[in-house]
Order: sequence, then C-alpha cells, then structure tokens
Amino acid sequence: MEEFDPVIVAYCCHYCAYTAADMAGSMRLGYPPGIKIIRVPCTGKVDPLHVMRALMDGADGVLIAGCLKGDCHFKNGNIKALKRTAYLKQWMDEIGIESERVEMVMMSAGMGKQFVRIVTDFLDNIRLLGPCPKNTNQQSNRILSELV
Amino acid sequence: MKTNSVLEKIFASGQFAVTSECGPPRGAMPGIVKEKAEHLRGYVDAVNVTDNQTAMVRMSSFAASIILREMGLHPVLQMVTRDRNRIALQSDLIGAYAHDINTVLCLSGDHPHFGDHAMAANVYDMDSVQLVEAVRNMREDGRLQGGAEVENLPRMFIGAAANPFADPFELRVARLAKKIMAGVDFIQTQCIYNLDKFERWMAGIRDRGLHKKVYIMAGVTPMKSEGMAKYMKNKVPGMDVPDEIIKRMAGVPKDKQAREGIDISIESIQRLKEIEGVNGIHLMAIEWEQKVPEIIERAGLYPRPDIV
Amino acid sequence: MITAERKPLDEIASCIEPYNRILLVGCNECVTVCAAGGRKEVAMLSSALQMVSMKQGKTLSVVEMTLERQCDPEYVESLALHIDGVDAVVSMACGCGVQEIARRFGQVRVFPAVNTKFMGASERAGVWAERCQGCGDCLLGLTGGICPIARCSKRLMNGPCGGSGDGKCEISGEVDCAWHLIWERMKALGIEDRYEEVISAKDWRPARGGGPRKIIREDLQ
Amino acid sequence: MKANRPSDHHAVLIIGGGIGGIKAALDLSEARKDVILIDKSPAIGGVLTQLDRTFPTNNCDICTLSPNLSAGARQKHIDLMPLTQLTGVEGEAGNFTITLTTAPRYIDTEKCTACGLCLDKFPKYIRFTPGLDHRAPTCMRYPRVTPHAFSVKRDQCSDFETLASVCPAGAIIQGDKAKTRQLHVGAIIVAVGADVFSPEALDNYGYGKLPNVVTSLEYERIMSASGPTFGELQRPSDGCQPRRVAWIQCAGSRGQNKGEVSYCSSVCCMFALKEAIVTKERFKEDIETTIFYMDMRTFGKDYEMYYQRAKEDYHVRLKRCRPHSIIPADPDGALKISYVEDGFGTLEDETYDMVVLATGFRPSAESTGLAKVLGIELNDHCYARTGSFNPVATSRPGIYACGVFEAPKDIPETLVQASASACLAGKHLLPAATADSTEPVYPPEKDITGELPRIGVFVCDCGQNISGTVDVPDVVNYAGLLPHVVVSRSVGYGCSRESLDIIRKTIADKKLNRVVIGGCSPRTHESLFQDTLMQAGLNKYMLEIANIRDQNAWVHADRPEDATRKAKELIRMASAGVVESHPLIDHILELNQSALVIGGGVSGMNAALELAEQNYTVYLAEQAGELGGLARQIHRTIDGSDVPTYLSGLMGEVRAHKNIEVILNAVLVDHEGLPGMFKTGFQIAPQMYYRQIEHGVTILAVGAAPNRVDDYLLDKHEAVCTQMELGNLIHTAPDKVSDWENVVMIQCVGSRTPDNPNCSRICCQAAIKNALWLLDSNPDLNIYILYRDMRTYGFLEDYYLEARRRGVIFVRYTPESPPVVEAGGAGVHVTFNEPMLGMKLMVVADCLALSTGFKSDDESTEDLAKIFHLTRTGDGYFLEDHTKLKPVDMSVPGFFVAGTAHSPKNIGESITQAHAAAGRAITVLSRNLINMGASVAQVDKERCATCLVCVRACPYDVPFINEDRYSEIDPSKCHGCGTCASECPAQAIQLTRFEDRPMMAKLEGLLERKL
Amino acid sequence: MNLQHRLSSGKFVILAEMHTPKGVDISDLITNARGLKGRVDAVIIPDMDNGVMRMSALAGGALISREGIESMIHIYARDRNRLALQGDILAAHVLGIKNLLVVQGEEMRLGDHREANPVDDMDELELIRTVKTLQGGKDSAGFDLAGKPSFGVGCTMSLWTSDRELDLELEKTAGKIEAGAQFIILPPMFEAEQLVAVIEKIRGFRVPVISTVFILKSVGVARYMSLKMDGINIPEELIQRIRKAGDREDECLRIAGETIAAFGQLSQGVRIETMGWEHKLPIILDYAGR
Repeated sequence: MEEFDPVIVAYCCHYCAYTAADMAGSMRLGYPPGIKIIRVPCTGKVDPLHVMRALMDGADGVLIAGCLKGDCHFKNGNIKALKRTAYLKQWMDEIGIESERVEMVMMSAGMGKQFVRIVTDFLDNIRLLGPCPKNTNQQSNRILSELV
Repeated sequence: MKTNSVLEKIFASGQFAVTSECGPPRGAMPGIVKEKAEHLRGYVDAVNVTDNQTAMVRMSSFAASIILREMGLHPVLQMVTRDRNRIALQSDLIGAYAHDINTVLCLSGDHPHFGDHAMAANVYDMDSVQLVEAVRNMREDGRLQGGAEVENLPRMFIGAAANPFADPFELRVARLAKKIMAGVDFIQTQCIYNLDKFERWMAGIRDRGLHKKVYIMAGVTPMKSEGMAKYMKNKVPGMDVPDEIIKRMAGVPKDKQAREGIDISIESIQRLKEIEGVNGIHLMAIEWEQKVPEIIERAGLYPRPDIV
Repeated sequence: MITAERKPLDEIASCIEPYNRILLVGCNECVTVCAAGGRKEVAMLSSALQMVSMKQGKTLSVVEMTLERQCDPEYVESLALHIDGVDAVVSMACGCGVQEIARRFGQVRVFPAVNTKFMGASERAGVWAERCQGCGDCLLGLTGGICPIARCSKRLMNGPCGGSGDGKCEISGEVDCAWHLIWERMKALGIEDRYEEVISAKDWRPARGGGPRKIIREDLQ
Repeated sequence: MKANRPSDHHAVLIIGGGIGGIKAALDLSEARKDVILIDKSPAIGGVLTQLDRTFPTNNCDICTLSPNLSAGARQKHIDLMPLTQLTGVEGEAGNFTITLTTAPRYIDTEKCTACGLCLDKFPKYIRFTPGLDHRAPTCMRYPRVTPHAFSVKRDQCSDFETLASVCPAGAIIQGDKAKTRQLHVGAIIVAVGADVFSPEALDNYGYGKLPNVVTSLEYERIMSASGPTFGELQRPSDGCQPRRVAWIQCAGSRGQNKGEVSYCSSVCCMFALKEAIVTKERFKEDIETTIFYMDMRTFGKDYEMYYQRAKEDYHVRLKRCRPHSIIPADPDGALKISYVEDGFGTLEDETYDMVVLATGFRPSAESTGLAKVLGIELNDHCYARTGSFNPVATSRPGIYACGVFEAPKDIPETLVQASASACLAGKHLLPAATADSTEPVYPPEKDITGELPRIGVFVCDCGQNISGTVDVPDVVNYAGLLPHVVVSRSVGYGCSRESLDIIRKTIADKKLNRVVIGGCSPRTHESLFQDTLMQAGLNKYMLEIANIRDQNAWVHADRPEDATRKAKELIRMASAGVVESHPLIDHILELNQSALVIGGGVSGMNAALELAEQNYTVYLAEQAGELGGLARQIHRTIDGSDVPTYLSGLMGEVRAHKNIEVILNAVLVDHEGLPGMFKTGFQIAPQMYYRQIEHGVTILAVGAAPNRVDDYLLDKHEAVCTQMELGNLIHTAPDKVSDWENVVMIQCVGSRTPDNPNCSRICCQAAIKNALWLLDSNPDLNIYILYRDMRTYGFLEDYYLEARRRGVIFVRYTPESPPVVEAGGAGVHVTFNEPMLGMKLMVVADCLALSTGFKSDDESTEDLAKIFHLTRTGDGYFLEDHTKLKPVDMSVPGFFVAGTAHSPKNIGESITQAHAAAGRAITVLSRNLINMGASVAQVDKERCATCLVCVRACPYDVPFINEDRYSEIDPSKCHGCGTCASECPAQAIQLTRFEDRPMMAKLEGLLERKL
Repeated sequence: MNLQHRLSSGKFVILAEMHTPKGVDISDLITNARGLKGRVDAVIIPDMDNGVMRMSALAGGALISREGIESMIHIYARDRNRLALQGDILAAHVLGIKNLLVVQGEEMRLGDHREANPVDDMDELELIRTVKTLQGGKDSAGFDLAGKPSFGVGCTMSLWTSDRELDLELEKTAGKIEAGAQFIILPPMFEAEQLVAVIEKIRGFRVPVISTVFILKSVGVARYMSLKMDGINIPEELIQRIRKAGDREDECLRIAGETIAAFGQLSQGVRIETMGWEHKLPIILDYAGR
C-alpha cells in the first residue's frame, strides 16, 4: 500500500510562525511538503469554523501556530486561540475524530529550527493516526443558500 | 393552651424540655421504628420523626409517627416543603391530626442534590416560613391555605428550625423573628458545637425580646469520632465545628473518641441549660439512639417530668 | 434573554441519521447572543454533522440558513422556498423556534439541536446565568431586585436556608446564595427591616396555573 | 526617473551606485529628500550584483537587492544619472555648486526596451553582455539592470548607421554627446567603493597563468545561477567539477611584498567561509574544501558562530599558514600548494583541482582624482580620511563618505554607514526643501465593479532558487488552466524591474483585475508587487502571493516533484483566494513626530542629537543617574583621540539642546501602541514615579555590559585587571606603570567560549591600544599579548604592525591549552606555550590585563525584549530585522537599534550606527501620517445581533454598540487582529483581507474541493 | 463604614493611591476611581508628589469624593505657606475630603520644576499640630474659625537604611503621633519578615499601622530598586519569579495581589502604590482576594 502522506493546514501568525517558516527556508531546513501554510494576522483570527472546514475539506490535521505567551502582537490573541483550540478538540471528540488532529503551538519569529521540528513532529503524529475521513462527494455540498 | 401537644405543656410549665429523633428506615419495617423508639421511652418528652432526611427516600414521616403514637410516645411530625405541594402538605397534616399527632416541625428540607434522587423535581410550592403561616392559619382561622373554611382543622403545635451559625450571621436573629411573625411556637436549632457563637445569637434574641415569644430548643449531637467531627465541619452545610472540638476529639485514642464525644455533648447541655431563653434541648443522636438514655442521665435531665 | 446550549452531537446525529438532506436553521436572536445557535454555530454544526456522515461513509447535504427570529411566522415563512428539497429540519433556535417551524411545515420532521435552558443574563464573556423563571408575578420589588425564585436553589421566598456559607449556596460553592445577595442589597438600600415581613405563599397561577400562557394586546391585533 | 525637478538646491548628491549609494539614496528619499545619484557606469548595482549568496543566511543577493533597485529607480525623489562623473565642486555645506559630466550612452534610456536586437546583431558594439566572461568579472553586469537599457561602446563601433537601423524603437542616437551640467546641492555622499584586487601582480600564486587559480569573486560568479556557467561548478581549464578546492586568504592584503597592501580587507575571511560552506552545502561529501589563513577574522555579529559551523557542521578544513606558492601539479590543471603550517615548521605539499585567492579591496583609481575634485583628504592607504568620532564625515564639512571608500568593510557595515551618511547629509538641507515633497503618484484606480475575475499568474524562477527545485514551466501551464486565469507566465526574477514592467504591461494588455505571484515571501515582497499593481491602476489588494520559494523550493529541495506539486497547490490556493479579493482603502493616521531614545551613552546621545538637529523632539531616557555610559571609563581611542573631551562636549550639547529632554534614572515598565503612535511608560527613580511618553519611533541604545570573568585571578590578585581597568590605570597612575617590567595580556577571555560564543570585536584593538600607550611612557617594557586570532581588521592592522615593530611579543594560544596564571608576590606568573619555539614559557608579570570584552546584560535585554516584543540573538543582543539589508531596523516597525545593544563595537562604529539609527528613524518621522493598512474589522449591521462579544473580545476596546444599535468599529482604532471576527457568533464581522470568503476559498483551492 | 470608623474599630482597610493628571484631562482619574468603588476604603491623592507639577490634590480629592469614594489627600509645606495650607485644609473639609496624610515634601531638585522656590514654612510636626488647632476651631494665629473642620489625620514613615536611621525615624514618628497623627503609613516593603520586624517596633504607638505595597512592573524595575535603592529589599526569588513568568505583567499584578493579602494579615491596612497603573487596580484586588 502506498504510504499515507498527510496534508496539514498550518494557520501561521504573520508575526511569528510565518516568519519562522520563512526563516526555516533561508536556513534550508527541510520539512515534509504536506505542510501547507496559510498566513493570518494573528492566531486570534483563526476562526474555529475555518479549522473545521479544513478538516472537512480534506486536511488530515490543522496546526495553529502563534506567538509565545506574552508575545502576542495584539496582547492576547494567542491565548484566545489556545482556548479556542481546546474548544475545537471537544468538537473533534464529539464528531469522533482524534482531537490530536488540531493543535496549537507557540513560537517566536526567530525559531526557524523549532518550526521545522514542530511541524515535522505534528505531521508524523498525524501519519500515525491515518487519514482523516474525507468527503467522497466531489460535488460541493457546502453552504447552498444563505438567503436571509 | 393552644394545643394538646405535650411539648407545649412542658414549656408552659416552665420545665426544661428534651426531645430526640427517630429516623424512619429505608424499607417497610415497622419493627425497626419501634426498636429505635423504645430506646427513647421515658428519656425524652417527644420524638422527632424525620421526613425523607437528606433527601433520601424513607418510610414516610407520617406513617412512622403513627407507629410511635400507637406506642404511646409523642411524635413531632417533621414536614419538608421539598416533596409536596400545598395540597399534599395540608392533607397530610389533617391526616396526622386525625391520628392524634399534634406537633409539627416545618422545614424546607435538604436539597435533592444531596440525596439519592437528585433528578427529582424539587417542588417548593411553599417555603418553611410559608408552611408555618399556613399551619397557623389552619389552627387560628380555621381556613385552608386557599381560603376554604373546613371543620376541625388540626390544632398543631408548630415548630421550625433555626441555624444560628449559617451565614450571614447578622441575619440569623431577623430570620427567627420572621418565623415568629409567621406563627411559629417553638424552634429547634442546628447542632451546637460553637457555644460562644450560640450565646451571641441568644444575646441577640434576648435583645429583641424574642425569647419571650418562642420556645427555643438547642440542638445537640454527640460525635462518634474525630472523623465525624471533621466531616461535620467540612462537609455539612451550615455547620460550625470549632477547631478546639476537633483537637479535643483527635487528642484521645480512637477507641475512646465516642466517649469523648458524649462527654462533650454533656458539657454542652450543661452550659446550654444555663442560657437564658433556652427552653430545652433537642438531642439528635443520629443512628445512635441507644446512647440517648446515658446522655440524658449524665446531663441531669432524668427522670423526665410526667405530663399527660 | 433565552439561553440555550447545543445538544450532544451524537444525539443530533442520530435524529437525522435516516436523512440525506437537511435544512439547518439558526436564529439571530437570543441563541446567537448565547453562542448556541447563531450563524457561526450553524456553520460549525453543519460541518460537524457532515463529518460524522463522512465517517459513516455517507453523504449529508446541509442547507444552512439563519433567520432573524424563528419565533415569528413571517421570518419562518422564508424557509418555504427550501423546505421541499429537504428530508428534515434541524433548528438551533430555542423551543419556540422549533415549534414555530414545526407548526408551519407540518409535513417534515423538525428536530431541536439545542437544549433551551433558561432566561438569563451574561455575567461576563462566555458565562450566562439564570435570572428569571417567568413566574408571571414579579416580586423583585420586595427582594431588592434579586429574584429568589430563579436564583435560590430551593426557591425560598423568606430568607436563606441554614445551609449557605460564605455567601454561597449549599448546593455548590460556585452558586451565590440568592438570599445572601438579597440581604446585602437590603442592607445597602437601608431596608433591612423589610426583611422580616413574611412573604406569603405565592400564587403560582400566573406561572403555570392556566396552561400555556398568552399575552394579548387587543390594540395591536 | 525624476523629471522637471523644480529646484536642485536642496538635494544630496550621491556618488556611486553600489549598495551603499543605493541605500543612502533610498533612506533620503524615504525621508522625502531629493537625491541625485550618479555612477560612472551605465548601470547601478556595484559589487553586490556579482555575488551569488551572502552570509550568514546564504540568501541570494539578487533577491534581496532587486527590490531596492526596482524601487530605487522609481522613487520620485531620486534622480538617477548613470555614466556620470563629478568634475567640480564649489561652495560649502548646505550650498555646494557641483559640475556633472555625463558621457554619451548613444542609447535613449526612455526609448530602449532592452529587447536585445542590437546585442544579437552587433555583440561587439554593445555593453550589457549577459554572456559573461568569468575572467573579467568587473565588466559584467547582472541581467536585471537599472536603468534597464543598453549602452553602446562607441570606440568599438565602426558602423553606427547600420547599428542604429537595427533598433525598432529608434533608441540609438548616433550624435549623442557628453553633457555637462551645473547643479546645486546641500551635501555630498561619496560611495564609490573600491576596486577588487587583481592578483596578477603576485608572482607566487600564478594567477593569470594557471587557469584553475581564480579569485573569490570569480568563484562567486561560477557558483552563481546568473554566472557564466549558469551555476554549474566547473573549473576553468576543462569544465570538470573539482573535487578539492582550496582558498588562500589575504592574497594581496596584510603583506609587505610587491603588489601587496599592509591593511586587512576585512571581508575575505567571511567571504571564503561562505564560499566553502555553500560549496559543501551543494556538493557535500563530493568535494573537499580547505582554507589557508593567517588569522580567522570573524569579528562581526554572529560571525564567529558561522565560523564554528563551517568547522563543525560542514567540515571545512582550516590550515593556519600563508602558502608559499602554487605550481602546476599535472598537465590536466591540478595545482600543488606548498606551505609550512603554523606551529609545525615542516614544508608540506597538497594538490587541489582549483585554488581560490581571497583577494581584498584596493582604492579605486578614480579615488585620488575624485578626492581632489571634492577637496577632501585621503589617508595613507588612499581611502577617505574621516574623524575618529564621526567615521562618515570627511575633512570637508558637508561631504560624507560611506562604504568601502571609507575603509574595507562588509555589506551590513556599508549599509549602516550609508544610513548614517544619509542622516548627516540630510541635516544640510533646508527644512523647506522637504516640506513640499510629494508622494509617488499613481494612475487613477480602475473601477472593476461588476467585472468577472481576470487573474494573471506570474511565476518567478528566482534564478535557481525556485527553478532549481520546482519545474516552473509545468507550474505555469497548470496555473493557466485554473478558473478565471487569463494569463499564466514565468517572469524570471519577478522582483526585477524588467519583470515588474512585464507584469504591469500584462495587466493592461489582458485587462487583468487580479494578480497572483508565485515567488518568495510576501513578508518581504508584498509591498513591491502592490506598488506594481497600483502603477497598473489596480487596487493593491487585488494581489495574492504564493510563497513558493521560502516555504517550498528552499525547504523541499530534496523532493523536486513534491515541491512542484506543492507549488501548484499554493498557486491554486492563491488564485482561489484572489478571486474573493476586493478593492480596499488604507487607513491613515496622524504620526507623532518625536523619538524616544533609550540609553544615554555615546550611541544614544548621538542618535538623539542628530534627530534634535533635524528638528524632531527627542526624549532621551537613561537608567543611570548621569549620561555617558561606558565611555566614561575610556580615555582614548587607538588613534589617540581624547574620549573624555569628546564625551563632555557631547553631553553638553545634548543637555543644552532645546529639542532634547533628558530623562535620567528612568526604568522602563510598559509599552503600547503602533509605530508612529507609541506610548512607553517609565518609572523614574529615586521616587519611582510613573511617566508615560508618547512618541513615534524608538531607538534602542542600551549598550552592552563589560564582561567580567571568574578566571585568571581576576578580582583575586591586584596585578590582574581588565583592559579597561588597565587604560584607567595608565591614565591615572602613570608613575606606577613606569615601574613595570613585564606586562602580559590575554585575549578572548570570556569571549569565543561555549558560554559566550561570539567574538567581542574590540579586544584586539584595545590590547594593542594599551600596549602602545604603555610603550609611550615606558619604552623598555616587555609586553606579551597571548591571542587566538589577532582581529585587527581594516586599518587597525597598522597599529598591529606598529606594536610588533615596537617589540610587543605576540604569542598564539589555543583554547585547549590556555595560559596558566599563578600568584607570585606583587605580580603573577603566567605560563604559556610558545608554538614557534615549541616550548613552555613563564613570565613574571607586574600586570596581567585580561581582554574580557563585552557581554549582553541578559536579564535587562530580555526584559526590554519582552516589553517591546523584540527579538534577541542567542547571546542576548538585539536582533535586527535583516542582518544584511536592514542592519539597524528591528523586527518591530518603528524600532531601531544603535551601538553595542546590537553587537560589540568600538566608539566610532557605535557613533556611526547611532547616526544610521537616527537616519532610519527620520525615514519614519518625516512622514506626518501613518498608514495602518487595510486590515480592519467591519461589521455587517444587518447581521449584528448586538451580542457584545466583539466589545468584550477586543484587546483594544474599540467596538461599541452605536446609536443605531449595532456594533461599530472605528477603522482608525482597529489594529486588525481579527479576534472579534473569529468570535462573532452571528458572523457579522469580517476582517478585511482575511474575510471568510477568501479564507474559505483558499482552503478549497488548496484542498481542491471546487476543482 | 467610613475610614476613620473602620480604623478605630480595628477593621482592615485598603487604600489606593491615585495621581491627579498633569493637565486637565481627568477622565482616567475618574474612570479608574469608579472601578474601585466599593473595593477600597479610600483613595489617596498625592499632591505634586516628587516635585512633579500636576493638578492639585485638593481638586483631585474633591472629584473622588464627588464620586462617592472616600478620599485622603497629601499635605505638606514645600509649596505653600501656612496661610495657603490652612485655607486649603478648610476647603478640603468643605469639599468632602475626609482624611489628610501629612507627608514630607520631596526635594525640589528631583522634580520637574527644579528652579522653583521651596516654601517650607512648617515641618510635618507643626503641620499636624496646625490641623489639630483648626479642628479645635482656631487658626494657627489663634483666631476663631466659623465652624470646625474635621479629618482623619495620618502620617508616614520614611525609608531607612540602617538600624540607627530606623531609630531616628521611629523617634520622629512618635513625635507625629503625639502631635495628633491617628495612623501611620509605612514605606513600601516586599517581604513579610521586614514588615513584621517594623510593626513589632511601632506596636507601642498604639495607632493603626498601614503597610504599603508597591507594584513592581517589570524585571528592570525590580532589579533597579533592589540594586540602587537603599533600604529596599526585594528578594531575588521574586525577581526570578517575574522573569520566568510567561506573562510578566500579569505576574507582577499577581505578586502585588499576593503581597496585599499577606500584608493584610500583618498590618491593619494596606496602601497600594500603583504609580501609573491605576487601571490595573481591579485586577490586583482580584489577585489579593478582595
């Protein structure tokens, strides 16, 4: 059987994790290509819905990567994201999906090496969990109407 | 005399009253009721029969009271407003009176949260004060709570509970005054371990002259062990067990602790007797009825006056 | 405000198990404010239900809509356009909304997705607490503006029971003793003496004596 | 190019279009001052354009330089004049009259499209030869050239008519003539750099005769993707890939022989290390790299760590010696190096396939002439003579020197000097000259309402950076098939001016209304591409950048197929996202035009003074009870300048300046706000009252602490002291010093250790300074300096030579066998190995001076970093935004770092950086408005349930429920974090640029749900 | 219950210090004070503390009183002569200010108006006596007053760096008590042991003792104070605790709260010196469990 290559959506805060990811690049530190980064201004902006939809749309794991505690550019967005991650994990439990598929991590902009280690570890962990149940119906059955 | 209650008679005679308790069993076992009550015969003036105490289902207070009455003892029928609405409460009162039960203790009852039927609806159609008022109105006006006039309504001697220790302390005297206003005749207090605080409460009562308007029975419960003392302190809501008591219990070996507990309660009773406005004691020897005679005797409250 | 809380997902999922296409309806009033059934929760639940079906190898289509209010027939009417194509409706509104949809669309099953809890106020962000039981005969004027019916565990109307400690209810240290609050308020207002007035047994008819209650304003009809 | 300049009176003339000149020009233009930038070449860019990658990040420089050039050429305030030389200067600071002579180009730069037809037909006549003969690097110009036009080599051209007829644009002008102009400027910055030494003059290394002996710059070209071999490493003799490469350091520098110069070229050590590392990175075990060196001079910030990485991680071999000669080893081109390794004494031979000579700088031939024209003095080495306490000021007021023209130095130091000279030059311009300056004007924005999306996808190859891993044509084809994509094409270096022009033209031709760039990180390049969109009349937010370089090609180099697939996915994601973009307007706020300078040492005071001189209000906060900092303990510099006099003058000026408020005993406690509107709170001792200061920018000049060690009997024996204490002693107790017989100095005490891994930079010069000073008063003194590497970079080498000449004994030690110090009566006994003699020596020293250098005050820099949200290096210094290109800017906008808070420096260097920080600060302060960007939360009032979630969630208390009973968010107060949007239960709040629709669309695009 | 009453009946009190603005924007002062309503027993308004010119404490105290919060203002004789002082004291009474804290004025050279002329018409003792005299219905020159003002009057103790200095300070304080001061406010301390030791020494004065909790706001401040300020003792563990915290600011507030709780056990009251962080007082009081 073909080895399972997980797809990870990583919501990275512009001020820390996204920069750390760039730094990993300039240091030429490799990590699995399954990590797909989406830039956000702050992890406080990461909407629980966007995480759910990522998993629903085919991601095998979602990583929310924000600043270290006390370092949030917007005071406490990262702390809010941390609480929201716990809330999302409850949803995952209820749905019956491993809650480890959603994690929040914290790092500073200078942590290129740590970024690589964290995302690699996360991806390895997801690999062990196997694929997230995917929608087989290619026809979109998302929001069909929102009229009111 | 407002009623035929033996308690009322003892109070009226100026004598120091003694009551105790009999918790009905969890089962249709009249024998157990009788056995427990038998320990108390002659040592107490009246016996409280608890109403689904701690919100656990037991034989009904009403039925157990009838058993006691049939034994020639004087039951105090406890009634909580938790389980019955005003229709059921009044009907039970009438029924009890028909069985020559003439003393009632009006309580709100422990919350179902603590019992074995936490899922039960808590009725609380009335609270204890409102029940006192309703019973008083039956007796004085001959009217049911809904206003209907009915013949030969129960002439109950009405008791209620008071906790001198619960927070806020400053409200405790007012709370008693309110019960008096509603029509209560006598009061049984929460178990007293903190005598200093109790005396402060009594002082407040005397300041307002309330001790002239109601008979007060001080609650006493002997401790069986240090563990029980700690449990009462930490787990029983509204209980005030000073650290000295716990220290004293802990200060003796395990096998002597029961004895120490009894000693403490006897010392308490002796001190309580001296307080102006205390008209009696209510000895709550929970599941320890056999010790009641000893305590009563050693406290110098034996024999009991013979009042018919 | 009416507060509600989402039902456990598997309960909702098992309700709609036989269906392939559902209409999931939120409400932009109370349940939005208490974060139980607004647009965001509709979208979250929609995704979650779809993921549950995916796990079961099924495909669930969800039409998401959020009405301004589910308790007004005019708003509910707007669902008419969509109702034909769906096998069942799941409402995230309070019980009123669920019933209003069921009334209007008798031909399809309607399931509630939230448990309607109580009338409450928000204590702070993310915390809502019961404040009113709709007894129909408000006595707040007697109790310094704190309701003993809604906030005392025993609904005592004449003062605290003997079980409270440190201002907390005997039920739990998380619950304030309503009567403690009332007493403090009375003191602050300087009306301590009013405490000793007995509040007589309450007439519960305005609450539940006459079956489902109604308010009728002739002038507005 | 700037046309119709109303007046040149108040411009700054910058001579030299290398990185230094460009940086100075950009800084001045950012500060809305006019610049005339001249270069004698047909194009600007200088040496940097020839480098493949720069240390320590090993980025490619084209990528980092290009945005500067592209922007540079377009800046409204910069008048770029290639092929132009200065031929006369009259007047004085603030009012120079200059004469410029522009050589004929024979090509009209406005008309030339660089189509290349002329080059094809007449390669001999045309300059701009991307064919690139690697043997002649100095005449190469990298392909993305500014100005983007060819020029004609008139002397080569015999048939002008035919040549002119080739040009479809008619850009070739046969009769083009040299033009001479007179202009007025307020100040002049000289940034002409220096030449790279050509080692033909050295007869022992065979350069020019042996094809496989190359210079380091040539090696750079060979490795470069844009070089003659297109990035393939081939040795010149036969095009084979070499297996053994050697570098020989100090080729032509630090020597006394014919053709050599005595000074140190400063950059060659790092240059060689970088080339060796890049080579090892690419070829790993297939290649062996060896560096022959005298002293490893890795004295810059974090350079020592880079050196250690070369040794430990990349296994670069290092041989300490100066090879004697290179001779052919075999007819195929192999080379034999003969050398005597330091400490061994026997002659060794090794054979290599290729030898790289690390050649340094030479003053350019034009320097002397130029200096004459300018009327400025040169030093003995023919570099600009500048002041000890103002290393960018020349001998003539109003004329400044920066970069290698002042002394050999690397890129960051050049940029620091450029910013510093820009700052000082700006002072000579009248304020009026900057007042009426205008911002760049863009064509009116096209209304795209109702249009269907028309996306253009442009994929960069970034030299080899992307295309080396990702199959760019495949990606381009794929992108062309995506929905709404009208055009998809590759654009080479997307950030080059040429490519930007293509993008702009394509937007117009194909009526695009949305653009996707597949390239490098939007963090660095977003504003550049946004600018291009605006020039094309599109709203700048109709852009998405797929980061297929930093977050793809660079990290998946080992998996090209996966990288190609991921590039497609990222572009798919970007294009799905851009469909949902819509035009936005930036929010503009008023800027607080004052600066907070933290630290009242020499750096802080200089920064404050420069800002105050240019009419900005400055708050100078110092934690101590007095100004001066560490310099209070220094009495002279190595060149003998008097520090106390300088310092007291400086302090007097600062205290007296009406625009500076000095706040002593100020302890930092809190900080909030945005660049341009910061609020910083201090507790003021001794009463510890609280004071909040409002300011627009912050300059951090908190310095570093003198290091102190628990070693070598320091603080235990009275004969042991630090270099700084020795300086004090020489100054205050000359009698005592004159009685001494033996003084020992130990270098690298507490630096270059596991504990404090970097070099403290100043200790070698401090030791030599003290040694020379001691010898002045006591010529018979025996001085032993025990060192690991003598790091007397640049002209400091002169003092090293002088010390040797005057009898100071230099003995090298290794960390494995450090000197041993024992108490011995009034003095100490110092025992050490003498490697030349191969034996142990013991000296009874009257004084042992330890070169303890600097160490950051970890606790206090950590505290500052926490409060300001700044980043620090591993050893506790503040980390600049970009080690190369933004050496004084910090990662948080509005923050700048000066002096030893950045890294160890001597006084002159600290002052320069302070001026640079002031200059950078002015680029912010000179604007009176702040652009808050367009990311703000917006409420859909129809959806708002007035639930107050946003009101409670906002970290800045911005949302409120308005009179119309819905939540209102004032865009001027919104910081754009988006927390409210993600918490709103009614989905009524959207953060512009990050709305649900584009975010969801990106997810769908990425995960292919709709495709 | 008002402050005087609480103090005399042995009840615990919390006092929060709040500065008037340097300027006329009083919105922060009012907003911060409102946040404390019901949570502190009085707000102390220093008067141009540290020689930094600000809106006068008299006005500040009046504003606070108007908000229904008890106020206490600093008085001292650096800036006003006895006429101005007495006039202001009378005004204070009329404006509803219930308490005066007699302090020693900071030296002018440390402030922001170094060129100003210090008045120093009276010392602390004389000032306390003057307040006494006024309360008795006469001014300091012996003329009768129409109506008598009444105040709670407190005094402060200064920092000491040696036992000898402490003894001197105690002697001075004894004089102030004798002159009529009804309570003592101690200088900031950071360790319970130090507080216990001092309280032991002033027990004999038989007046309520109020300790002071100073909010450390950063590692830098803590370090600076411990290194450079004589008499200030900040335990190293405290500094390290802030350093190790994820959210340092929050940790500082938490420490302040804990110190208030601890000092509350040892002294009859606590004065909180927030020095510019008045808006954080509610959080600090939360952490103090008040």
